[in-house]
Amino acid sequence: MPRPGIVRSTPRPLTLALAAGVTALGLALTGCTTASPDAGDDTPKSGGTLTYASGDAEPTCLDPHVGGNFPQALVSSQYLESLVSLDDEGTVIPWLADSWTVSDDGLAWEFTLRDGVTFTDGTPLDAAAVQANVAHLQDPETGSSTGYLALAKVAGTEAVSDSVVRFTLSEPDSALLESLSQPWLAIQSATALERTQDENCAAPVGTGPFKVDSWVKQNAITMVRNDDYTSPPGDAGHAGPAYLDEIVWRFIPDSASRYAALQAGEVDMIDNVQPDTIAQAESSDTIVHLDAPRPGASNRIELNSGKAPFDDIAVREAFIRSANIVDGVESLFQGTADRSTSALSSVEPLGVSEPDLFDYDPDAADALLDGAGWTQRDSDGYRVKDGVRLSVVFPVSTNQSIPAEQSLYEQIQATAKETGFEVKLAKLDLSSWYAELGANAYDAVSAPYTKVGPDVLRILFHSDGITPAPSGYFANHAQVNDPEIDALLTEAGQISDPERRAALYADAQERVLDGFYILPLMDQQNHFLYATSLEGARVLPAVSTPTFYDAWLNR
Amino acid sequence: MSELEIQAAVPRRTNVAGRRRPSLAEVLAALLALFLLTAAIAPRLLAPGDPLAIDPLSAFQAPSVAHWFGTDESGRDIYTRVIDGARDSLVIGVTATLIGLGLGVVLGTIAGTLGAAVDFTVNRFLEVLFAFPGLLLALLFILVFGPGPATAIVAVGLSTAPGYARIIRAQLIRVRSSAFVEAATVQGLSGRRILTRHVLPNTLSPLLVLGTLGIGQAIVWAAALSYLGLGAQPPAAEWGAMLSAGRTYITSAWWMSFYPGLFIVLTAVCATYIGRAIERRMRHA
Amino acid sequence: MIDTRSAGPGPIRAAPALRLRNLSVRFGAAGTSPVVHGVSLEVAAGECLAIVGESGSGKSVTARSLLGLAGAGAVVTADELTLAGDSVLGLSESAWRRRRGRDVGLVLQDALASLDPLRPVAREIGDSLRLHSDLDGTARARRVLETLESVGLPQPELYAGRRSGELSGGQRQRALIAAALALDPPLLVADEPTTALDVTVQAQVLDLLEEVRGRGTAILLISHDLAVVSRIADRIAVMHDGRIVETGTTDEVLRNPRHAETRRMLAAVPVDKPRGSRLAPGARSVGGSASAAVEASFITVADRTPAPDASALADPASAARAATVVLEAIGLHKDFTVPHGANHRAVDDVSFRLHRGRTLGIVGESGSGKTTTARLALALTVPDAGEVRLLGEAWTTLPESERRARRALIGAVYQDVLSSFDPRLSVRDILGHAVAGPDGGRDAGQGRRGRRVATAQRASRVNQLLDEVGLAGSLLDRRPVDLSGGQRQRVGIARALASRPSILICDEPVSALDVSVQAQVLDLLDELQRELSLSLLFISHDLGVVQHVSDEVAVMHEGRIVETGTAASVFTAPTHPYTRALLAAVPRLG
Amino acid sequence: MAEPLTQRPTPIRPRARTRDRLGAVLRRLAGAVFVLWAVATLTFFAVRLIPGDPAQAILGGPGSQTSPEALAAVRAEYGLDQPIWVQYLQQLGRLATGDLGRSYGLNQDVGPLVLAQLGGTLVLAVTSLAVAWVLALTLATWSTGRGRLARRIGSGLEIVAAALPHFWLATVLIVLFSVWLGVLPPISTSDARGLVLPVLTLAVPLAGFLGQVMRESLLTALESPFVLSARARGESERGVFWRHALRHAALPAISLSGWAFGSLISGAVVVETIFARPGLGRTLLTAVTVRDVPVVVGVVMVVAVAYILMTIATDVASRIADPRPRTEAGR
Repeated sequence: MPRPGIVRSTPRPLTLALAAGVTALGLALTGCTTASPDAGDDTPKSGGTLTYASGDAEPTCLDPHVGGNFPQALVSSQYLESLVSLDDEGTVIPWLADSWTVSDDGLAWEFTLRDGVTFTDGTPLDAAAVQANVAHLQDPETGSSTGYLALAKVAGTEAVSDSVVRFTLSEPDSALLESLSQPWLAIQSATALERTQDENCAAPVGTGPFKVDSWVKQNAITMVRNDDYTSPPGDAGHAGPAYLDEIVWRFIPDSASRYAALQAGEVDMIDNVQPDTIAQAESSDTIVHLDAPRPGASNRIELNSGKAPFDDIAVREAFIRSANIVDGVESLFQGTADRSTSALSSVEPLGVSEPDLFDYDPDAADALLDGAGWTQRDSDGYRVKDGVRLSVVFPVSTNQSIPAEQSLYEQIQATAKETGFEVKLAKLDLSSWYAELGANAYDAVSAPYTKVGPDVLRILFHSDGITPAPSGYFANHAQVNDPEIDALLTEAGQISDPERRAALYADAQERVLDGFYILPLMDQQNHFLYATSLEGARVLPAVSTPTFYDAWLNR
Repeated sequence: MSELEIQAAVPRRTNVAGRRRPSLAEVLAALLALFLLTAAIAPRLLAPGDPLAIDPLSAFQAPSVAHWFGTDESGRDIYTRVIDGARDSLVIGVTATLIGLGLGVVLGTIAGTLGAAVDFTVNRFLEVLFAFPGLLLALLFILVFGPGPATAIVAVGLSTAPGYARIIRAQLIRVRSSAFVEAATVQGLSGRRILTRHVLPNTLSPLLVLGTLGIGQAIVWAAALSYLGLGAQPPAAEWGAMLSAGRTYITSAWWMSFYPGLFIVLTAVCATYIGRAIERRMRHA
Repeated sequence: MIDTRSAGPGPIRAAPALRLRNLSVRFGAAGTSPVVHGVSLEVAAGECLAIVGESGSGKSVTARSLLGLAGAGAVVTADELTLAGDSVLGLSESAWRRRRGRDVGLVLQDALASLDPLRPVAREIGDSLRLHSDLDGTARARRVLETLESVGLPQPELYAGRRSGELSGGQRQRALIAAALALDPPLLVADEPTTALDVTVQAQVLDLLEEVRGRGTAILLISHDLAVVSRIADRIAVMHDGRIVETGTTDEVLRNPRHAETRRMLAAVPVDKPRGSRLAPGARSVGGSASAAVEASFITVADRTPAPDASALADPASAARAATVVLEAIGLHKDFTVPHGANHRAVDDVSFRLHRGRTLGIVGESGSGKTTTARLALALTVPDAGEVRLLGEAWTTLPESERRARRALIGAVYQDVLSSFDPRLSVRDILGHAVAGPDGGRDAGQGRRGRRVATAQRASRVNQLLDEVGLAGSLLDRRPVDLSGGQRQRVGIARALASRPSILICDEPVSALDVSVQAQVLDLLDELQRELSLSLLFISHDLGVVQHVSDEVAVMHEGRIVETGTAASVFTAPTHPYTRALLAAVPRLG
Repeated sequence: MAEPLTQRPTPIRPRARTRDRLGAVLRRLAGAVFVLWAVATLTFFAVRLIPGDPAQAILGGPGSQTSPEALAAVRAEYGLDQPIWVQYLQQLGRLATGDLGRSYGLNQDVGPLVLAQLGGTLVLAVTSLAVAWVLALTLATWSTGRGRLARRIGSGLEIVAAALPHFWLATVLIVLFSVWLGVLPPISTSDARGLVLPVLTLAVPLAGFLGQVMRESLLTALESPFVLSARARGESERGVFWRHALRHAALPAISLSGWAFGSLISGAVVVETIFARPGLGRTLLTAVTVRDVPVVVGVVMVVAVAYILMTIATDVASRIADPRPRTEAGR
């Protein structure tokens, strides 16, 4: 399975001669603001300002404890650090915690903190700081969502010594370390946390290689180098302070503008890259492509088994068989993404794929529907049973699904129509989209969920996830309500034996896939493009957020 | 007299324009309008293909003989979609304009006829609406009623209504104080009869022009809402939605956004030329 | 003042200020007929030559050709064109620009529009200096003030900073002349310089032009009004259809006109023509412009029998005593609130009586309140005090709903007749509606048959009306915008007559018309009055017209009636000084 | 000729004029306050119609996981548990003191937030307005007095310009100037270069509108007698244009500028998004998408104030350009 990491682009046959010509012309005319990678020497140079352009929504709070979404994770990875990290193999490695032990019953964890680490406000990193962070995450006032859930089993903390902190759990949690590696559980200065939430949101204080200098809303977050930095993770490329003087973190929601800005040399790195621009960049020698799929769940369509027509497994299978995914992914993602047949991301070592279940087979789909009693067709060619049209309501969040994904849904809509499904796509803004889900007014939906480790399966497929929170939110959109799956996931979440854990998760995944609850599409895409003058940029494997600790500008 | 004499002797722009043959631009606009109407009524006549038929393997093809305007990300023929989109776009433009004009007529008429107090109230109300720039009003409306094509149409209509109302009110007042209305009073016509026989017909006759000119702008605004993701739904081939989808691929497949955009512009330009031609003919007929 | 020059051309200096031979102007491609055809002129320094003609005669184009400003698309040819001795034929545009304002100045009618309404007059006057002299700012300012003073604006500092809208009609016309005279050009072309002015102001401006001529400036005066030009012109050239049909000294042309057109124009001038005498040859003749060939609409009704009571009018004095009062105004007051809250008294204690079959003329200058008086008489506005009584009964004191039924008794004829027609309607519709009356003829008959009868009756009445005003039925489907000025006014009169009124209120009915058309319309009104025994309230600023049409006259000034009496007594023996001033200012032939 | 039916204003005493002017200012002020009140009221009640629970929105929207206790706490904190008219009066009271409330999602007070974004939008709108004027004037200068073909081309360009959708034009400009020519940045930058493309995007369509209006009045002005008078004094075409016709042509366009400002604000929503410019438009769009009601209200209020000020500025400008006294009937 491909690991996240830097993929040097190699020239590809030009699928779009004109587009390439345009790019080439553009680059010729930009006067090559970026030097060719071979021109400079390979010794890192200090100094310079890196401009990063994010296509995500601007966070409303720079403290990822508050709420806890991916845009926050992206930017906070520059100034906050977690207790542990993952390496490229997915193995947990030390970061702010040097070492850790777990009791036999799995209910007590002791973390020994790294020596000599101070927050950028001068507060030392100690056990009390970790306690304060856990308290902060669990405080309802904070409004933490992701971090709060991740610490659901943590009943309390105590300072064993200045440098040792103990977590007491209510039940064993096999995913605790993976959870703690996420940026949403990063450790902040206890002093800083005591400030008002407004202040902390504007400039959280951590131990990272950079610190927040200023935040001009809707324009940019400026981060400057932390000259006293001492705590790189185990897989970092060097020690001591970062090379860059400054990072300017901008928000450019329009993907075309974002790419144009990179081409024009106005920014050094962009995220949320569209497949077609990746294809263009592949043929460019001034732009580098970085593919870092997000961990956790794959990108999939969840079929609402809680109500008709998808309460019938035959209809679910028929829908899945009627969708031509491979051709769509090939044309829309232009080789930048592979079709997935797993419930989990390809970066999850415990993921299980079942390619045979998801083949495009319209004949089989027809047979299944005929068998399920959807034998009539109306004048528009849609199947009808008892006077009811075979309709699939599919709300699409324009915030969460990139245009290529939305186009893929349109293609699914078109191919499913041949089998007799009427897919009703509705592009909605985030609030309306959530409202549709909350009202159970959907038959199919695609909702990303990023969490390190296979424990994401519990969130997505355990029947507890059907019960909505007071806000109406729930994670089990497929409304999988299978006691056996529940039992498997609960046990896997507590067990410490890795092999047994893997077997339980594999079993659970197979049951989910065999039940045709989901239609896996591909990994959650997470592509970056950057100028070749930017050296040493990489992603932190935990949730594939970029880090610029080792990065330097070769220009 | 001298002034009249000059008017008679020197071919003046306004005099000649009324009688002259339609200009080249007007002929072109009329032909385009015919084309667009055909596209809206019988799209298969101009583009026999299926606008929704996908062909993933021939996606992103540049304009060619097979695909005049190229293909989009799902291999759909853009020419077919643009033709097919004429109906949606025109329906949006016309409906939104009708809503705007309708509201404008109602507001303008009650302001202009029901006495000073009503006029004052409606005027203040219009002033308030004017303080919401068009798209703001539309956004607010969409915020309340949720996004979607119908909401977008009503939102655009709503945001154009104050402008129409003001024009209609002014026209009403102008007509009401005109000499021919006074002449009708002298003839002994009742107020209501003057209103129905002279004031309203003369007030409303510019509506055709206003409406024609407005359709273009309504299409542009509706497209803006679609662009912001608040308008038409997939896979509808509405131009704004197509343009919005195509913008993503602007650096690699310019034709995806160029042609829908071109048709939006052409439609608006065509509407303007036709509206002006009608206006001139009405003024000089 | 300079000695009188009415006795023919004065001594001609070495080079005439203007010499023009065989000027032709044509618009558009070759082959189109020229609008000016073979015109030759010569004006000496200190001489005033007047070109007189009606609309479309080509006089303005001729005048503008002299400045190289004939207009876009004009093709100007001439054998000779010299200004102050220099040939200006075929000058380039920039060479023309150097001459305009310096060698020749132009004064247009309506100074309100001819001076840029957004710029102070001093700037407008200073422009010529800026363009043609090296004077610096202070010198220019001084010269501007001098020029203003020289056109009869003492204390020029008061006026220099004002815009044309802030000046009175006379002041701004003087300022316009000053702008043309700033550089003292040898030739001044004045195109209808007094047309929009009140008669007293007109007299002042003519005096000013006379004074300018006296300083040695040659003046080419363009006018439609023989009476106006006769006052200062040394010689007169009569233009018709693009040609000069007659030239001569003012005396010769006025006393001994050779060309038919000249004679027609002279006959059409109403001043000093007795009441009831014809101004235009033929009867209800053509309602078109002089050039129009609208023979189709020509209907002769000259031999129609006079109305039965026409003989009663033979002796106006006795008739006045015997006749009934049909319309009576008693102590009318009307105030208007002008912007900024001040009150303006438009009509101040106005009383008058209109007798059956008679014409009461109300004459006054602009702002005198005569139009407001007309509106009060029509009950279009309600007086603040006083009332108007109609046929001895209440009129303005009634609510409009009760008045409506009696509105048929009063018809109205407007100055701007075109705008008094609904622009959507054809002549047929206009007259049809008027004939049907306020109820639209709905109760004329029951059922379809009844309606058909009503429709037929209406159509025949419309034709009868057309006949009465001398219009051809072929005009029925035209819209007023497509008619000539005279035809429009005839339609307007037909509409006013549709309800068979006994009173006609005419507010400046002929002000917008050419003299010959005016003459026809006045003749028509006169005939209709006799035939239908109409009572006319005739409002005009033109004393000549009022004198010609009225039995009794009321002179209005600043909202009041300053003098009233029979036309004969007011015009021959005015008692009020204002009336005397007005009469003195009236331009007369010869 | 006869007097017109409408009375010309008679000269007025200076003291009356001062009193009138004061009255006019007061009336104006009262009108502005009324409009603001109405805008606030309309928005307040419109916002009540928005589906969804504001308390939920404050706690991160429907996607977040909130407890009933937290919801109750938030309701109390934001006064959402009060009867609606109390909330309305409280809101009015806050607005009267310039307090725009607190954003549901941005952990910030709306007032400072919106004010911080106002600058960017004002710079964009005002620059665009100025550039639109220059473009419209340039085209008018070029195409008038140059023959029928030039006039047709000029008028055609204006019609096409007026029909250009902002988002399409922005795209074309980015592809042209940033991607192909690489001379201008496609996003906002700290220097003025980043302003060029956004301003052009907004200015070109507006110039089309202004140009159409100007052309009409320009041609009317060029045919008016005072221009003939000026020519007769030897004024050149250029002089006629700049000294006389232009000012008349500008009058309707000046009165249109108030409306134009409003349309620029609308355009800013799109332009700020595409060019990644900080500003009110982008703030508004984001706030609408996440249902951040106080921010929406705040932006609307600020825009309303800006619009009112702009209208007043427009009036002042037209009065300077046309000092003639206004009559009720107009001219």
